[in-house]
Amino acid sequence: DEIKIGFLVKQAEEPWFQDEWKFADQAAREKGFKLVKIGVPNGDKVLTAIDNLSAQHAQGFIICAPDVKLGSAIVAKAAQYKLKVMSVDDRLVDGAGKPIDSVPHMGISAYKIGEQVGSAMAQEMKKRGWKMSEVGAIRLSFDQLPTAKDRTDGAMAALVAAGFPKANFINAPQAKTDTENAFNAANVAITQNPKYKHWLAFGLNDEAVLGAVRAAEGRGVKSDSIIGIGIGGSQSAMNEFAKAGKTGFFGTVLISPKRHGYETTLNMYQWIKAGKSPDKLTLTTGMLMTRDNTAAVRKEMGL
Amino acid sequence: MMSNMPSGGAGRRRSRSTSVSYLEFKQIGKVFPGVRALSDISFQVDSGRVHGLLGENGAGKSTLMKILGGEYRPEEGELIIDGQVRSFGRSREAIDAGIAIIHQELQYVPDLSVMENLLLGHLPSRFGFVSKRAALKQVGAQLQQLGVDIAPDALLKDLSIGQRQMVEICKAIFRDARIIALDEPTSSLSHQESEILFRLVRELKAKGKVLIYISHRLEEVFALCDSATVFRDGCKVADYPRLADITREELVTRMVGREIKDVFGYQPRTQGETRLEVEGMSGRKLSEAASFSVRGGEIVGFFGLVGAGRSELMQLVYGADRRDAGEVRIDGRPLKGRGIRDSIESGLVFCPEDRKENGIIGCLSVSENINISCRRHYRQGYFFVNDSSEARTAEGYIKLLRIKTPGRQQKIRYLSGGNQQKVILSRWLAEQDLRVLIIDEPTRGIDVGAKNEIYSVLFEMAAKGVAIVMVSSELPEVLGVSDRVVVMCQGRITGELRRGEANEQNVLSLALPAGKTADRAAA
Amino acid sequence: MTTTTQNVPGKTMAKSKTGIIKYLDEYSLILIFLALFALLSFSVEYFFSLDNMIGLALSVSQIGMVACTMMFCLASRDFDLSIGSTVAFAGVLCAMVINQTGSIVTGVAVSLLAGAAIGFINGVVIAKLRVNALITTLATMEMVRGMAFIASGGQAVGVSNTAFFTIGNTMILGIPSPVWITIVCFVVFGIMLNKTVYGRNTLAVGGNPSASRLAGVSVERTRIYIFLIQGAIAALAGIILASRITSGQPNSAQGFELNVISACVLGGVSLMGGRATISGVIVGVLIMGTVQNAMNLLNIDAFYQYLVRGGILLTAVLIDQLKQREEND
Amino acid sequence: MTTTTQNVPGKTMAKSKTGIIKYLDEYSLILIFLALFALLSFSVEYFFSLDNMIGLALSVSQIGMVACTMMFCLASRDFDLSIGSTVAFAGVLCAMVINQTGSIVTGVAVSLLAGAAIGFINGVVIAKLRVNALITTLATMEMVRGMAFIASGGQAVGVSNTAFFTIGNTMILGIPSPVWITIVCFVVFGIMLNKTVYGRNTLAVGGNPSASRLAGVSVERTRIYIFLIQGAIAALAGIILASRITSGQPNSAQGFELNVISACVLGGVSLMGGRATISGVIVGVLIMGTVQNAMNLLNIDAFYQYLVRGGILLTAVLIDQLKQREEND
Ligand SMILES: Nc1ncnc2c1ncn2[C@@H]1O[C@H](COP(=O)(O)OP(=O)(O)OP(=O)(O)O)[C@@H](O)[C@H]1O
Ligand SMILES: Nc1ncnc2c1ncn2[C@@H]1O[C@H](COP(=O)(O)OP(=O)(O)OP(=O)(O)O)[C@@H](O)[C@H]1O
Ligand SMILES: [Mg+2]
Ligand SMILES: [Mg+2]
Repeated sequence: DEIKIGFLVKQAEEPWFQDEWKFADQAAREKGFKLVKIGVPNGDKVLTAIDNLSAQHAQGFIICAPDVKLGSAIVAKAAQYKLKVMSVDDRLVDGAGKPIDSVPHMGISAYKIGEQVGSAMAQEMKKRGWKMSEVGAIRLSFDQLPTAKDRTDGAMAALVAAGFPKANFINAPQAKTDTENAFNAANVAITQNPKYKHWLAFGLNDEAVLGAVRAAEGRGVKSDSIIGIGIGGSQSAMNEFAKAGKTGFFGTVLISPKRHGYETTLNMYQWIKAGKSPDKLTLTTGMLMTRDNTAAVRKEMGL
Repeated sequence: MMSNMPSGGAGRRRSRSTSVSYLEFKQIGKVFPGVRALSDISFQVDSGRVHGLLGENGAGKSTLMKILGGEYRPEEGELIIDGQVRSFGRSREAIDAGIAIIHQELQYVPDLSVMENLLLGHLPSRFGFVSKRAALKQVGAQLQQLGVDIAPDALLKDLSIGQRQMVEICKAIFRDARIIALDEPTSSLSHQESEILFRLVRELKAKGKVLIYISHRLEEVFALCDSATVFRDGCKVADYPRLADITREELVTRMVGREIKDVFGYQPRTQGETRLEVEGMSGRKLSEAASFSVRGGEIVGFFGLVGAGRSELMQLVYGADRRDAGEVRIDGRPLKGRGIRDSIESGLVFCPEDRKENGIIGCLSVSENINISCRRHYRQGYFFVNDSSEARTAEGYIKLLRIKTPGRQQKIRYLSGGNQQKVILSRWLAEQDLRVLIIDEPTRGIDVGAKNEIYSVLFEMAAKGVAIVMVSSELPEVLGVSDRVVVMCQGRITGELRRGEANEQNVLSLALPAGKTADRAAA
Repeated sequence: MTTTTQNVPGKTMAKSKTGIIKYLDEYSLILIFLALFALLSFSVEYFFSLDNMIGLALSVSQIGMVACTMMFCLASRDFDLSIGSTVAFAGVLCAMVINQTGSIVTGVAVSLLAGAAIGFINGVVIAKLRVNALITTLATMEMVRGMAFIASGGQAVGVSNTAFFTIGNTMILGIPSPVWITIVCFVVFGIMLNKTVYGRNTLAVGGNPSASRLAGVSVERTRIYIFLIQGAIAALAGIILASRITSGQPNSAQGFELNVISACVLGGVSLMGGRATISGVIVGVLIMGTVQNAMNLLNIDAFYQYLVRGGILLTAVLIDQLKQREEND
Repeated sequence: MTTTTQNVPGKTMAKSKTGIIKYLDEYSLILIFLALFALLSFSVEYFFSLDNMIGLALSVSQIGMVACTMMFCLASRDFDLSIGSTVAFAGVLCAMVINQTGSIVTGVAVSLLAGAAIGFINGVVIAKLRVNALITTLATMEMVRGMAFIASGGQAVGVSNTAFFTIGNTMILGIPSPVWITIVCFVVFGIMLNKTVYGRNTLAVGGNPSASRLAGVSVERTRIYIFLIQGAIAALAGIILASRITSGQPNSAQGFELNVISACVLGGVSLMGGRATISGVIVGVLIMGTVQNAMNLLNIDAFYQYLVRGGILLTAVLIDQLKQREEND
């Protein structure tokens, strides 16, 4: 029988998932199996997608669930259809919030990436010789999305660990996750805190941080007084690095869509084909990509 | 051209060569899905003359006018203007050809000013900018000249129905159209307003326009028209090149297809006990609390000029508007509550004057419109409708009142006005315990035949002991049908006259505001 | 007067279409759907299989339930954008109450009541205070979504009582329970629309509110009921969803309202009120689900799925419109 | 005719309110806004500062531009859900064309044309083919969003020509260019609505389409123009947004359409057509922006923001409604 593998992601339109799919496709081409890509923005869609996979006789699927608490439902549904499951990016948990060990996982915790952002900012601050008391840190929050909350919490924890005063965090909630809403939220944050000389900006993704950087620049803050670090290494970040002059968008934590896309799919393929079950847990790391090391980091990440 | 005249022997007496033939319909036919609205209609209208178009409801008069106005394309036949065959795809083309139609359904934009409504589609502008001040001034002057008492900057929605109708008429005059068709223009005009209209029509005639006049009020037709064509069921049944030659009775017979000697057909009845008592009714639009009573079997006509507050009073009685004070008693018992439902449960029902807005539910079938209220009498298990009983009821009333419809499932909006009115009457006749019927303008826009039928329904109901209140702005109707006439003026009841005492003179004098009587008489 | 009174027939039927053609006309959308279905069955592998049919039915089960009540809502010339939020809130609430009390019945009941209460508030504001329905329900949409987030702290609420999961995951005669519930909804609301006073009143209110009022229909009460029932059914959908995904999620069912409204309008429910059929709504729901299902089977790129979805929606209403135009002109 | 011309106005005003009261009545929403504004100025730190005012103005600049054309659209009894997608698509397209040709003028022109074309298609389908506006624009919303994704491959499109950024980032007299453009839009469309034949025809078409058609107004043409201009202005908003954030992002402006429509309806534009004022729309836009701004300044929890937004929306229309009811009864 033809091998068919599903790859379900929570935000199909996001560049990150597009890249994952791209690399998964690459694996499918190389090994000659069929890959079914479905976007699953909510719990209902997840179940529909699994039904759909079973209907077309897939043998297994990889999933980045819109909510990790869907774990039990996904596992149950997969068992019902005898489909193999792996999770990617976000690790599935059960009703009590415990990670589900039976599902092999590859990824990096959202909190961890956040921590990387935080420590990178701390390091860069030190390098620039800023006094921490003069620095305001804008947290572009979108707490409606659990991942977003974990990421920003991680960044805050790392900054605090590096001695950053808690009082200097400014929460800027975005109404939507796009750049314009981040811009407006950050603008207010800056207005409220004229006392700071320097600014940090972090958030859910590159687009959010970009909004904050644009807002600060628009308010006359010099680019070298801003350190914005995004997450994802998307085109938005690349665009910033491609600009002639330095901008406040200092860097982005790049996670490898190649490993997440290519390797998981390959693992699943071998699991189905040869019964070789993948490692229960593979943790990847992100890498800080800045204007100076773009090419090198991308190469290392297999892009 | 003469050979195209299919009928109307009288026409040959006149010498045609002297007058210019302006507008000619030639074998026009029009089909709607399931209904043939017009077939083989041919006649012509000369300039400087007023041509009457007569016929029952649904005869196809308005449809023909819509063809003239470019709204519908006829399937058959052609339209000849000034010897040229014309065909309009859109209203605009007809307007540009000098045609103005005053529609039966008022066509205005409520939130725009009188000026803008008058000039709609032709707003004077420079580089796309409306020259508002100049337009207001000009329109004001023109209205003044026409003797129409309306401010050009008032919003249409703030005008009375009659004034809205005047605006419609002025619209046609302002466009300086050569061919003007008036489709039942007086159906909601007061007496004075009608007079203004007649004067305007005569002036237009003197200017050599082609005028088509549609009305169900034969006295108007006789007063205004030079010639006439009679339709029945979409066919031309008669052509009268000289209206003066024939009698009213003959015309009615042609229209209806049967003889009607007396439209009202008043039948005296024995009257029972007092059924409806209204005491101290007051609401915002009434200037004085109103009290009146009606006996079982009695028909009380309410007369007044437009805006006298009759409709408002009836709505208060029915519970459709909020009462400030007042009590309604039926057979001596006060109504249980103040809402519409309470009135209906107690056997008090109301037919509103604006059929389209408040009467019919256009997108539903005739059957639905009949059964909407009375279905509660035969619902099953509280919730479920009883389809067979409803069908029986609907079919019964369609037959009883001779409602012209392809079937009970036809959407009511495709019925003619008279037939719609009969459907709404059926809605209330179907009530099991009907005691009081209030009917507001029962025959507005309705043909003589149907009028006659509606009156006979009213008499039948009265004979069964129902108390009937009939609000009407048509004096002959009020005098012809009622056992008693109540007159209102400016929000209060000004008098009451029994049948026999009531005549045109004394009713009108009660209806006119005190200060204005002399003025009006002079005019 | 020499008038030739040639033909005065009652009313000659112009082109009385034969029965079949008329039938075809009326059910054109059903035919479109059947054609689409047949086409997909032949051309798309696995499409016409039992598994896939069940999957398809499951995927539209939530939309189907709420489309029934949305049909009433649109038919009465109203509009409800708050249902997606209600679905999410009901799911969260149900999960939380079950966790607190340990009783599934209590959880479900509280949730249904809350849904009905939301609907009731919508109804009162719209019918009694006469605020525009679009704005009212846009506001409640935001507020109810906010309540879902606040109640859950933004996190999915897992349910510890596993018996809860059976509500949405039982197979009866080989068909999953949510599908059965949806079928029951179609039947019940179909009968309500066509056979009950309430259904008839709904159409009357949509057709002409002021005429209905004068004819003794309690317009306000009817409208309030419509919203109330809609709220309750949205809550039911939320409970079933929560049961299926084994947790109440505050950010679920976003954009749900537009899907439901699309399905209804596709199914010929007039946004101008007064026109609705249950068969149309069923077809509307099925078209929406089928298209999505086939796209997934065909593995169509996520970006192109937008194009296809939009295109299908447009084509379906266009065909329906052209047909109707022919009829009206 | 000796008609006593005592009272020329349409009808003796039943209770002719004195000038001031009437004025207050008519501008109640403006007063509500001013009260809100004053309250916030006193109670919220930094609210009434130049910086914050500029920030506020910037945050509503996109919504403001498109609200102008949405006002026409709603006033003519239409509806447009596709504008958010158009904003995103125009931004992406503009960035791509500039990158390809190196010419900013070309990029902007192509983008505006594309927006106008989308609007034109909407208009033709709605006005000529008479498909329901909600469904049509829901379909084009999906399709245009899909096009934005496809064109960009789902990625933000950076612009290499930095001169482009000046469009949205220049200060003129201390006020940023997007705000100026929005002000210009308010002025231009305000004049268009009140002073031009096109504006009056729009109101006429919305107030009574058949009366307008019979009076010779080309209803179809007017409606098509309305959509066309709306598309072009949405594209303009997209270009300016792209310039402000220095890249064209395919997933920007989601939910934008509901914000714009809310602003208009808040500003008293009737969804039943025929009624609109530019002052109302400006206030509507400002209320929306002010509330969001103040919530951020007050650091209100994201979850509670939903409640506040919904609550404010509801309160504003409720007050307006109660006032109108008083007037009408
Ligand atoms: N749009 C339509 N669709 C179907 N049937 C129609 C339509 N318009 C009119 N009809 C039918 O065509 C016939 C002619 O109607 P028309 O309105 O011309 O009558 P009329 O002579 O003006 O009557 P009235 O005196 O009541 O105004 C009627 O049977 C009517 O039901
Ligand atoms: N739609 C309306 N807009 C403004 N004023 C109105 C409207 N309808 C009625 N009025 C006014 O309300 C008052 C009472 O009107 P009402 O309709 O009760 O009078 P009526 O005697 O029944 O006359 P009509 O023949 O017009 O029905 C009048 O001053 C009238 O001008
Ligand atoms: Mg007529
Ligand atoms: Mg009246």
